[in-house]
Amino acid sequence: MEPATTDSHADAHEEHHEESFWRKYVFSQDHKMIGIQYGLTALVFMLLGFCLMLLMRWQLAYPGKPIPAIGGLFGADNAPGGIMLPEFYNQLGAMHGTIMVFMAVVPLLVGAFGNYVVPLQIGAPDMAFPKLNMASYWCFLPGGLLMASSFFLPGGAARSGWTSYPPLSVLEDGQTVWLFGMILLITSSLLGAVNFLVTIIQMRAPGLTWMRLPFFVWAQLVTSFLLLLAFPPLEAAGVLQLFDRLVDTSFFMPDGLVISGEMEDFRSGGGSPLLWQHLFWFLAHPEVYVLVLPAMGMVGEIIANNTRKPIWGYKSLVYSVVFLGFMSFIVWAHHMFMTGMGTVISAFFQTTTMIISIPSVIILTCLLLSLWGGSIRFNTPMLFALAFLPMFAIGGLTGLPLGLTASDIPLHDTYYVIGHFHYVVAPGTIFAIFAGIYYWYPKVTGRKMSELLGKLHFWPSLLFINGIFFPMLIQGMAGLSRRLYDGGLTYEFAKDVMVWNKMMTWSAFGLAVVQIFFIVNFFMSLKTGEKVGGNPWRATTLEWTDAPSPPIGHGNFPKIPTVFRPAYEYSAPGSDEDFTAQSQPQEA
Amino acid sequence: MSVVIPYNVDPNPETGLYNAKLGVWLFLASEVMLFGALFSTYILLRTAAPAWPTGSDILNVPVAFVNTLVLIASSVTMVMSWASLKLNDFAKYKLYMGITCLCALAFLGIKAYEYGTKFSHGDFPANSTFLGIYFVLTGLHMLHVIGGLIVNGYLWGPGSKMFQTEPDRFANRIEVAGLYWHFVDLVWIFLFPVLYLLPGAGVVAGGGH
Amino acid sequence: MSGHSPEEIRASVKVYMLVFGALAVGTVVTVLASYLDIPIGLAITLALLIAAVKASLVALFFMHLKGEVRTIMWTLMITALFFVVLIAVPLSGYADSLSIQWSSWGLGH
Amino acid sequence: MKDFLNLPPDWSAHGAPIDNLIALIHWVMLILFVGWGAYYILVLIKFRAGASPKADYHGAKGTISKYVEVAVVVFEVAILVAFAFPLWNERVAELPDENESERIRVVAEQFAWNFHYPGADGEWGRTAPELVDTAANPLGLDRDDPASADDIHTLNNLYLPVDKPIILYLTSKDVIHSLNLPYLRVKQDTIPGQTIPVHFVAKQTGESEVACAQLCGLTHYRMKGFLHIQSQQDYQSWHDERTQAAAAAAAAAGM
Ligand code: HEA
Ligand code: HEA
Ligand code: CUA
Ligand SMILES: [Cu+2]
Repeated sequence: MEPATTDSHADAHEEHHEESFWRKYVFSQDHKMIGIQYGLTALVFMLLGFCLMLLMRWQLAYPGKPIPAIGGLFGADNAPGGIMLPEFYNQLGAMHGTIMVFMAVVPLLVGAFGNYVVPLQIGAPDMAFPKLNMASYWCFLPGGLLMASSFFLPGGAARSGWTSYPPLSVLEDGQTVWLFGMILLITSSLLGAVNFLVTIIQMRAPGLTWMRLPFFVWAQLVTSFLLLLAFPPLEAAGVLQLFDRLVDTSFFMPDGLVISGEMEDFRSGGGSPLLWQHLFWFLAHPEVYVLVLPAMGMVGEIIANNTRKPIWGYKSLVYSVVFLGFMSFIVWAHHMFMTGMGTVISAFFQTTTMIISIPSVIILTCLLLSLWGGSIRFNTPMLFALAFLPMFAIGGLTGLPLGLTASDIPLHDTYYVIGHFHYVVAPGTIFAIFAGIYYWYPKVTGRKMSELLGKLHFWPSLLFINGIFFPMLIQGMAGLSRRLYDGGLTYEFAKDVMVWNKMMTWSAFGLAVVQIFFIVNFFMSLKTGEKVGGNPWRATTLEWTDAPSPPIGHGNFPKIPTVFRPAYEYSAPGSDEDFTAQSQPQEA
Repeated sequence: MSVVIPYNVDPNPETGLYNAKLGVWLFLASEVMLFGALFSTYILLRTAAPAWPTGSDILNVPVAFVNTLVLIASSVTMVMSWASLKLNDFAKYKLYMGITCLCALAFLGIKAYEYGTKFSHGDFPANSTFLGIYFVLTGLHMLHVIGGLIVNGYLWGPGSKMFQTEPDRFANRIEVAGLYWHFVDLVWIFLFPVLYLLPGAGVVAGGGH
Repeated sequence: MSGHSPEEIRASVKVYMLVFGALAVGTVVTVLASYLDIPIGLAITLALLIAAVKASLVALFFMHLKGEVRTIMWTLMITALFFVVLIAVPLSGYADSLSIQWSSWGLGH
Repeated sequence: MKDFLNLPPDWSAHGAPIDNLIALIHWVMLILFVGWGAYYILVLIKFRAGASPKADYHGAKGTISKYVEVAVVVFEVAILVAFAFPLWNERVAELPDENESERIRVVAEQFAWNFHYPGADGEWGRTAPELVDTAANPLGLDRDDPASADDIHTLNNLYLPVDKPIILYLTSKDVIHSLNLPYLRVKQDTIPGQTIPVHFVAKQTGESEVACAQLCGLTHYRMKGFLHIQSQQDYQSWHDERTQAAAAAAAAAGM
């Protein structure tokens, strides 16, 4: 595509032969192409997770009413006459959670942004193991497709919640496919984690010392560590659950089970349902920090860039992220407070849960203080990044009452929990992802996305998303349980908070509508977006200053840069420009 | 076009490691957690059970004893094959690596025999949590042996051509494959006593079903 | 690490042989020890102890962990820590719940 | 101070401290959020590019943030030690005297609640999984055990006396459920293979609901029971009546 000089024409021609379409776009080993593959695939999965949610929200607001317009499409097994059946609702819930966490957000944060940006930010020509990188995508894609296809397989999709607690999950349909899908997704993440760690530890450009790393790279480093050590136990647990399902072992099945009046006497019994919960949450708690650390990293990048000043307290940020990563391995049982936990273990986990909130407070404080003294540009990426702060604060703060056993009694398994974590993952992480897409779009395509459409996307999204999730906190406080097919209609005790459901659902539809601005913007800007130079945001980090936008093919940098400065030298005293590239030599 | 990845062959002066070596150690760390979860399962199931069988009452200790020696031997020949390469003795390398692969095959053969007798006696994973965890642990370990055998077989056969062109890189590959192989051995060193030798407790009810 | 001189390699070959011997002996000893008529706690400790020694030999000498670089040592130490946590917590959770009976049936006195 | 939370009515003796804890945390959350929020809005206005064309390389000085962080730490330590630990200890470690309490087995199943009262003898009859019959004997009660003669079984209706310590022994026949008594601030998973005690005192009579709080399958959403908290006299007469009826039925079956 790039006009080649006559001199290199022969070269280019040869390359062209070597890099067939398949090698270049499908089985690519270039981290940038793999990043794009991850990004597009995960966005499609996110759209799917989003659509499943819309169906659920319809049912919650109008229980028993036929789904309008498209209700007939789901077949008599799922929605006869367009009216959703409980088994279908449970499938939607389990798959919405699974898809959003494992097939949309993690692949976006790590697979897409991590892959594309990290090697560029550290001045590396590619990831350390390009083939492994390709393999990791090619585990992710079949894993994801398998999961998504489970709706169409006999038996349907998994329906025991994304948490898949046995004995239920061992008994219900759809779970086998879920387990195989998870094993593929986990393998993909493990391969990716090894790759990221080696790349970041080994391949930083000369002069790029640890304390000069962009904060985003630190976040990815810690994230990879979490994936590396937390995922294997879930893989093991998945294998055990497969055994329980397929060959009737009893790892999670206790003695004396009587299912619908029938004794399970073909099993030996003797297993422990709680064992699954330990192994699951040993992954899933670190996983929730996987969902937020890279998001914090992106927000940090964008805030530094758009305040035109260094991030405040870079070192505390780095130490906090590392500490957060470490602590996230020892808080998992706070999801199990209501399983009959004794005083000693619960005291331990309450304490660690309170401790882990401290680094989050420090990170948020640093990001907030970074705003002070800035010269703040309110472009679209910055708006999303700024919104992340108070939204994450609501999500994080609502984690505190859940983290104490006593106050968790009324709140556990209510919509308060749903509200808590959606505030961190949706207007938190998803907003950070949007910020990242708007910010790095010019890097990938050489064009900016439209600011007007961006703002039309941002403001209503912010409004609607709060319209969905804030009422959840109110409903949960009144005791409304989660995972209810009829939204709680059966019960009297939470009657008066049910009125919110319609408003929440219409907010969700509103949210869907305004995503159209994003989708249009995303595709249209490929053609019509304003063409920009290498460094449209006037940023300091290597991906902008030392590589063209879009970057040259495989290899990234015309010449591997050398780094002389910290990551965020904005408005440095004595400099004429309001930014100084990391690779700009210090004057003698 | 190919990109030159730094520290693919020579160690990074800062860390003292080449990429693949760090990579395989990280991978092994994740493997530790994988088997750790299964050991955790073993311990919890055993603690919670009113009775637990003595391994040797159910499993064949002499056969597993031989298998342990086979695997240990393969570990030694693996490290010897690496040492031979470092001494530039390609013939010896071929010999030792060949023995390593044969040992792996022998291990798998013996294991298959063990499984076969178990199944023909009607001892299936569903019969007890002991047999369940036995089959999961040894089965997963067996998959690791098979994986190692494939890699080592490749490095013994077609892969060894690299020694002519890039001897250092090839020696690295052997070192990395060796790290993995020793880990597989190391896991077995725990599996053997834990599954086959540890004394049980209480009276195990019934003859299986 | 990979820059071993031939002399060093030859010296370590001797070590490998010694380790091989030790591992073989260790295997025999574990099996023999399992026939000892000792209390169960002691028997388990002994078997795991021998396994730990054997495993350390493999790790230290075959895997060259002896004198390995800091990055790897740290990684392994953190992994070991989480390994212990992963085993200890489910177990102590089990021990901590004193008022719980481990059966669904037959609460009758 | 806690009305703004709109928690469900509290009919239990132990609920007030829990509600107060929730209220306390929410007040602190609110203060933090409003404080930081005010700062946030102020900063966005004050340092917008239009008003502040040149950024200050050094940025914020001063140590207020340190104090806030330390204050958060102190608050969390205090709340753990002063409230969280003792409250939970009281919940799980201080079971009331069995002889002075009303003791009831709760056996959850897909999708119903079985309540098993020991009857006049204060002892449950033996139960066993192989005896379970969905319609005739959902508890799997051994009719040959003399202790079972006067046992009361109710389906989806939990009768409790007011002002008396109550111990529920929770278990499940099949999957994990969770006993949720919102008005009594009780929530506890029922786990097959385990029997977990929960204790409380109801301090007010009334009718309310028993909910299942853990996804347990298709009709999880309808796994509802009814809670009847009665005066001690009413409860006693209900109990006597049911005991006699049970004993009579057992005698009739024995003939
Ligand atoms: C990204 C995801 C994410 C993050 C970051 C968190 C963060 C936290 N979570 Fe959350 N959590 C989930 C995702 C997440 N969680 C999910 C998915 C579930 C449910 C799973 C399921 O059951 O399906 C869950 C459930 C969950 C539970 C179990 C509840 C139950 O089932 O009963 C608990 C209990 O302790 C908990 C606690 C916490 C705590 C203490 C934090 C802390 O780390 C939070 C610390 C942060 C703060 C304290 C904010 C600090 C900021 C400020 C003070 C600044 C204010 C600034 C402004 C106003 C601008 N979470
Ligand atoms: C990362 C995780 C994540 C994310 C992002 C979301 C996002 C959302 N979730 Fe979900 N949710 C979960 C994880 C997540 N959720 C989990 C784990 C559960 C528990 C499941 C269980 O019970 O087991 C759950 C459960 C859950 C429930 C409760 C169901 C129940 O208990 O019965 C509800 C109810 O309203 C809900 C709603 C929403 C809404 C309105 C959003 C919205 O905020 C969505 C916002 C998203 C966007 C704004 C994205 C828009 C982008 C696109 C559409 C892409 C564009 C595409 C291209 C360019 C191609 N979620
Ligand atoms: Cu029973 Cu939900
Ligand atoms: Cu958590």
